[in-house]
Amino acid sequence: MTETLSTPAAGELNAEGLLDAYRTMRTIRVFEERVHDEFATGEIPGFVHLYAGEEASATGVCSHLDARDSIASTHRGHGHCIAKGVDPVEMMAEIYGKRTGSCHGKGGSMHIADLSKGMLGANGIVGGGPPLICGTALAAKQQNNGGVGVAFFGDGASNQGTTLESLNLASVWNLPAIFVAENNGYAEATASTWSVAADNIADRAAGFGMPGVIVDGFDFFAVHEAAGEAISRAREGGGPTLIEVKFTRYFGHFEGDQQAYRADEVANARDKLDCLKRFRARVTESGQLESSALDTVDSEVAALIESAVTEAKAAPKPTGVDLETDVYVSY
Amino acid sequence: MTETLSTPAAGELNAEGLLDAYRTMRTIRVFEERVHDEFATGEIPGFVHLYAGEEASATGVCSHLDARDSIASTHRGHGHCIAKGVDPVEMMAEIYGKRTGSCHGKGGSMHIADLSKGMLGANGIVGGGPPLICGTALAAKQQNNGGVGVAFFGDGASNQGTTLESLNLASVWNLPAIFVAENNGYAEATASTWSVAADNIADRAAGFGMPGVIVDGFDFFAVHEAAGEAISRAREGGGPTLIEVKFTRYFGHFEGDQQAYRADEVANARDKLDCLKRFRARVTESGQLESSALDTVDSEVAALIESAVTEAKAAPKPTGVDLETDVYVSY
Amino acid sequence: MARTISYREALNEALRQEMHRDSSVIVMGEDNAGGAGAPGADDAWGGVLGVTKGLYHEFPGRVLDTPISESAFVGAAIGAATRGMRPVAELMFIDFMGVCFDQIFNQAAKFRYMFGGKAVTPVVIRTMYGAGLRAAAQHSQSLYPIFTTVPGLKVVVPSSPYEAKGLLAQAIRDDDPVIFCEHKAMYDAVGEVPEESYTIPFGEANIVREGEDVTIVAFGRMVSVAAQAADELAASGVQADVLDPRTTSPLDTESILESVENTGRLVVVDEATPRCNLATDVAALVAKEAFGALRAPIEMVTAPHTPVPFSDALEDLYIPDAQRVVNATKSVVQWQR
Amino acid sequence: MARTISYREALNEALRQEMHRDSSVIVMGEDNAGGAGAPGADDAWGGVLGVTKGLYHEFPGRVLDTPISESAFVGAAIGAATRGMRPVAELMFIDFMGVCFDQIFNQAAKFRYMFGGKAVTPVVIRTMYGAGLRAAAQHSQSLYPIFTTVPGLKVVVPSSPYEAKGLLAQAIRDDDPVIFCEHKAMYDAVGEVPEESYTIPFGEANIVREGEDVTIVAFGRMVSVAAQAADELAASGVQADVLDPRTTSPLDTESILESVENTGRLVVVDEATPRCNLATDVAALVAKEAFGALRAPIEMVTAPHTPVPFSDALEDLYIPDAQRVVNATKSVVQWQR
Ligand SMILES: Cc1ncc(C[n+]2csc(CCOP(=O)(O)OP(=O)(O)O)c2C)c(N)n1
Ligand SMILES: Cc1ncc(C[n+]2csc(CCOP(=O)(O)OP(=O)(O)O)c2C)c(N)n1
Ligand SMILES: [Mg+2]
Ligand SMILES: [Mg+2]
Repeated sequence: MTETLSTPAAGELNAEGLLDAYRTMRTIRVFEERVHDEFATGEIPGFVHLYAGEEASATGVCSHLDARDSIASTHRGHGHCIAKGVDPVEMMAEIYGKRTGSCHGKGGSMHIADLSKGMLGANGIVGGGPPLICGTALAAKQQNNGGVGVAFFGDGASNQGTTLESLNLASVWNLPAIFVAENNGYAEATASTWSVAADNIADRAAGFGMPGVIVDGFDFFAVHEAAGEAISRAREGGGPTLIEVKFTRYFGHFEGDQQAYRADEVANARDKLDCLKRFRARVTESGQLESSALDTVDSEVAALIESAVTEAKAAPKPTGVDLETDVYVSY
Repeated sequence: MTETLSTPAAGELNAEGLLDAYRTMRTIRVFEERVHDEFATGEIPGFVHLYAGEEASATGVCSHLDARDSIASTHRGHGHCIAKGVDPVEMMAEIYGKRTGSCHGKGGSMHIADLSKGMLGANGIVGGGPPLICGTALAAKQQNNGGVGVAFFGDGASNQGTTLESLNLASVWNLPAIFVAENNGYAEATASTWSVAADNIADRAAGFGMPGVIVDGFDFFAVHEAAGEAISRAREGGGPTLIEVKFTRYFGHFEGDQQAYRADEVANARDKLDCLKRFRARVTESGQLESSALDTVDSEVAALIESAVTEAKAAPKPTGVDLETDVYVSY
Repeated sequence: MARTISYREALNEALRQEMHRDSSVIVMGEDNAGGAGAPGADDAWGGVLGVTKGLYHEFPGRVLDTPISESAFVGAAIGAATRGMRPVAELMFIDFMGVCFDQIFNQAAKFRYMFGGKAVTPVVIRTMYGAGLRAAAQHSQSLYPIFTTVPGLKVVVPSSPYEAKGLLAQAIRDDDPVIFCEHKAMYDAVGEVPEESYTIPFGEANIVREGEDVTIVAFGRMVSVAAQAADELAASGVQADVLDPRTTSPLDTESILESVENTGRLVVVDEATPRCNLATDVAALVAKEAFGALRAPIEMVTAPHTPVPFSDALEDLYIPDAQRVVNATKSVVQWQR
Repeated sequence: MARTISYREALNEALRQEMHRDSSVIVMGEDNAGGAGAPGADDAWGGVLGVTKGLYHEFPGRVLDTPISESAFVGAAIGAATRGMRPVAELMFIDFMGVCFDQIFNQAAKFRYMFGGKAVTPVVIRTMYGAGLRAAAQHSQSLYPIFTTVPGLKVVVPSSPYEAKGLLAQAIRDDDPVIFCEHKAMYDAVGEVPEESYTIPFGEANIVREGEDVTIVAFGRMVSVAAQAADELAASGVQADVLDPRTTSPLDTESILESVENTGRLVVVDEATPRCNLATDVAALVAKEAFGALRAPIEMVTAPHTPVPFSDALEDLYIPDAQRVVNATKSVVQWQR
């Protein structure tokens, strides 16, 4: 059932939708490049994994989602958060460990979440999200609200038992769940061509009774169309889909990774394949959007991230009174 | 890569090999029927899961194995133990919780093992065996002795993450490992047609880069041939195979199961499909074995199991001095 | 309240009443109905020990069978709990925690803290623990100490049918993740249980016997063992205060300390293996907080540091019994500096 | 022995020497070499923290990268151990135990007992624990108490480069399954380490400081915290006996009891969360076996009952430090009945 989609038409997105999508991708990109720079100054603590290069996936999928829908993410979660509507200003503060952060500084980059937005959290455990999404999809089904759950996970995570058994459970229960395997070629320093014992992750779908689709992850429109199909099918009771999105991450596995395992694939991707460049070229060439409208978004995003960083740096840290609170709802 | 094998020719087995195979199947059958009867008297403690009906699988696979090779089994492990050469007399004593048992009474039905025979244990954890077999296969590979590891597991276990990720690891490491999915139609009271979200378990093989084969589990020769192919390929460095064996268990999930979930599939299987009946008919019709030779085996097996039960009943139980020993090799 | 029912029935009744009360309560687990996809009966099992029997037909669509994929379905229960449901998932044997612990301790337990107090995850994981049924090493463990270590989890060990019903109702209404540990050898134990719905609050010990000479703290099935020991001790003139904390987390430290302040002596009875278990937990609490009152060494009656043996001959020696509690209690009562 | 190297280098050296010594020793884990299937360098990582760096080229075919499938590869290490190998598997962070615990506690740990003494499973699982690197709730836990509860496992918590090398060599030569817990904040700690191969036996505490007034038992990274506290206390006239048990299982109960018999006072320092941890374990041991000698309440210095917070401001408060140990110690030394 695995099929490769060629780049489709822009589909139902009108100018406003396109501009939103561009804004989301651009926000993710600038957010991540800024975190990369700030991390280098030593001011950002902990482990940080950047999503730059992969923006079309989170954006293409989440542009179909609304308040009924939920997503689960990974250690590389900033992009999914932004795409699902989490406030980048709070996110930046969280990454700096500040009390004003999305999680009051208790979570950090690997645990940004906003349940009120249906964002169930980045996740420090590879393969942690797919089981949870079986649950949010189940809740939507029980509540009969047409909602879906989307689990984003990496090529490395596609080998984790928790992920694989979730595919089966979602099929058995016929859940409105979408499994988005973001194949960026590597799990840490390990190539997915080595660790995934199949030509494609999407090839696993058949063994779990669901359609498997492969899309070019640098192409927002390809992701958007594949996700749209899967999501409408799920909303209508047609069950889960596995979508494999292929692309390259622009930075190391985590900030600090020397990347000795890589060839120079990033330069080529940035230059020739980049999702933002391609998006801009396509919508301006087709006349759907003016270049100037995109430029305006660029400056707005730049200003937003600038102020996010300024606010994050200025914000207070949590203090002793916060240490033992919020372990339980009731004590 | 999934293919269904039709009943092949008897292959390389000579008369002695055939008689051995028959003896093994017969021993398993009589052992299990006797445990069934004895359990009903209330004298056997704990949980007991019987393998009757499935004899051709353990026997067809293990008839290819020798001292280099190891197997891991399940809660339904008696058949695998007998087929890999564990002493039925010690096994019976173990089931009765006696000091003379395979595990000195510390293990019981669900944990019979004999490491000296390459039998890594029945297993109380569904999906517990496949990871271990990646390890024994790895050891054989590192030791370069041509050995293989075989993981037997059920249809229910084929949905467990531990099983699924083991398939991938075995392929990635190109291990001499054979995964035998014994699909007896049920995991406890749940139908495999429901719990396995694919037409066949073997259909999962492709997603993990290995051949998948389906065999009629009532047909010793079919199992023997499929296993033979997979095992020689593995011995020669050709990597793992997933073999799905389809059949029906003759007794309930465990002793005591009322089986309200079943239709009358067992009577038909016992009558029309039974592996022992088919084996006997085939080898006698083809003139490979005399009926009388098989009858002799039948009486020898009857005597063996009779004495196993007598000895087991008479054997002493472990005592207080055994309670805290053998937790560690060194203290 | 003259009606007596079994521990199993008490649990079933709590589930039924809570499902009637709140439509967001759903039940899931392997063969919790039973017979999924099979030609025979649909509610063939009601769970491997019959606790969920009958709910499938009474609450259509709200009792879900699952494939054998504990990470996926326990995780699903947790995920659903974050989206307005109150799932009760059955982890058939507590021994199976090893294939799904991540979802419990790294996901459910940490959401609230890790997400800055913004998550509510009202999931209940019912699970069966304990020795006594000759179920051997992988089906007989008392692993509640492991769950007790985990901040963010609440852990319940009901010691009777009455406790079982009221604590399960509380677990379902509670907004935090709860590990509900049912002792497999108690399902047929009978006791008085009110028909109407009720809850028992977490973190409040039940005083099972009152006495002045020694405090005995016991958990789960060990409560009845301790009570039996106390009765035997009473016959020889030793009056024991027997406490059933009901929940290991939160733990009613106040009642324990108060009792020891009064008796000056402590015995803890825990079916778990001896290292880092509840016995050490309570002993340490008392050695820290009530040292001034202590008049004797603290005794702990536990399983040995071994897997659970299969043979009845060994398993009977493995499980703490009243005699061992009596002996331990006498030793602390008779202790002289 | 003038040479000083880091904890990381000490571990690497132990692996190298044991691999030279015994060809059945193999190493596996995620990116233990690094770069599998990738176009660039082949030994690109040497483990996420560089502990296995260089072994890949030195021991061809004996350092295996793995997919992210902890159950499968930890299980594989265990299975291989039953067939003549001595695998050292790396569970990158101890926090990931939740996706592979079954293979460790139900399989490896129980084989020998459950199979009647007939199995030998010499597997080592190296894993990284502890807080301090702002790695947040799922990458900072001190979960060795959970492994300590499990009969059949040995659990090692090396507190210095010297200990790390000798204990890892012992772990590899040991015939039982060993959980080897490396503290992530110690990899760069340096100390004197002999070049030649040596082993440190399990179950023998190291006396880090000698004193008569109070016993301080500390584990892993907390040993240096306790030593620092002891030095500060010495300045104010309190002489502490500081014990590093080195292994939590087996535990050197004898040395602990002997020390408390002498000092009459106990403080236990454990980086783990407070319920059912090593602090309670040691406290309970002493409250049972050395009560007669005890002259003050037992103090426990531990993390709070919360997940590990991300923000440095909170994490610094979370981790037990020398000041808290000093305060606790003073309180027991000054305690009056
Ligand atoms: C259970 C578990 N195992 C290992 C890790 C360590 N780890 C963090 S990210 C990562 C690689 C993940 O690769 P992939 O799924 O492809 O995601 P990507 O980083 O490429 O986005 C690993 C091994 C972890 N966090 N959790
Ligand atoms: C991890 C785990 N989950 C659940 C169980 C309970 N259990 C024991 S056997 C069984 C059914 C197994 O079905 P299958 O794999 O098809 O094997 P079969 O019994 O049919 O031989 C279940 C659910 C278990 N032992 N371990
Ligand atoms: Mg990746
Ligand atoms: Mg089955």
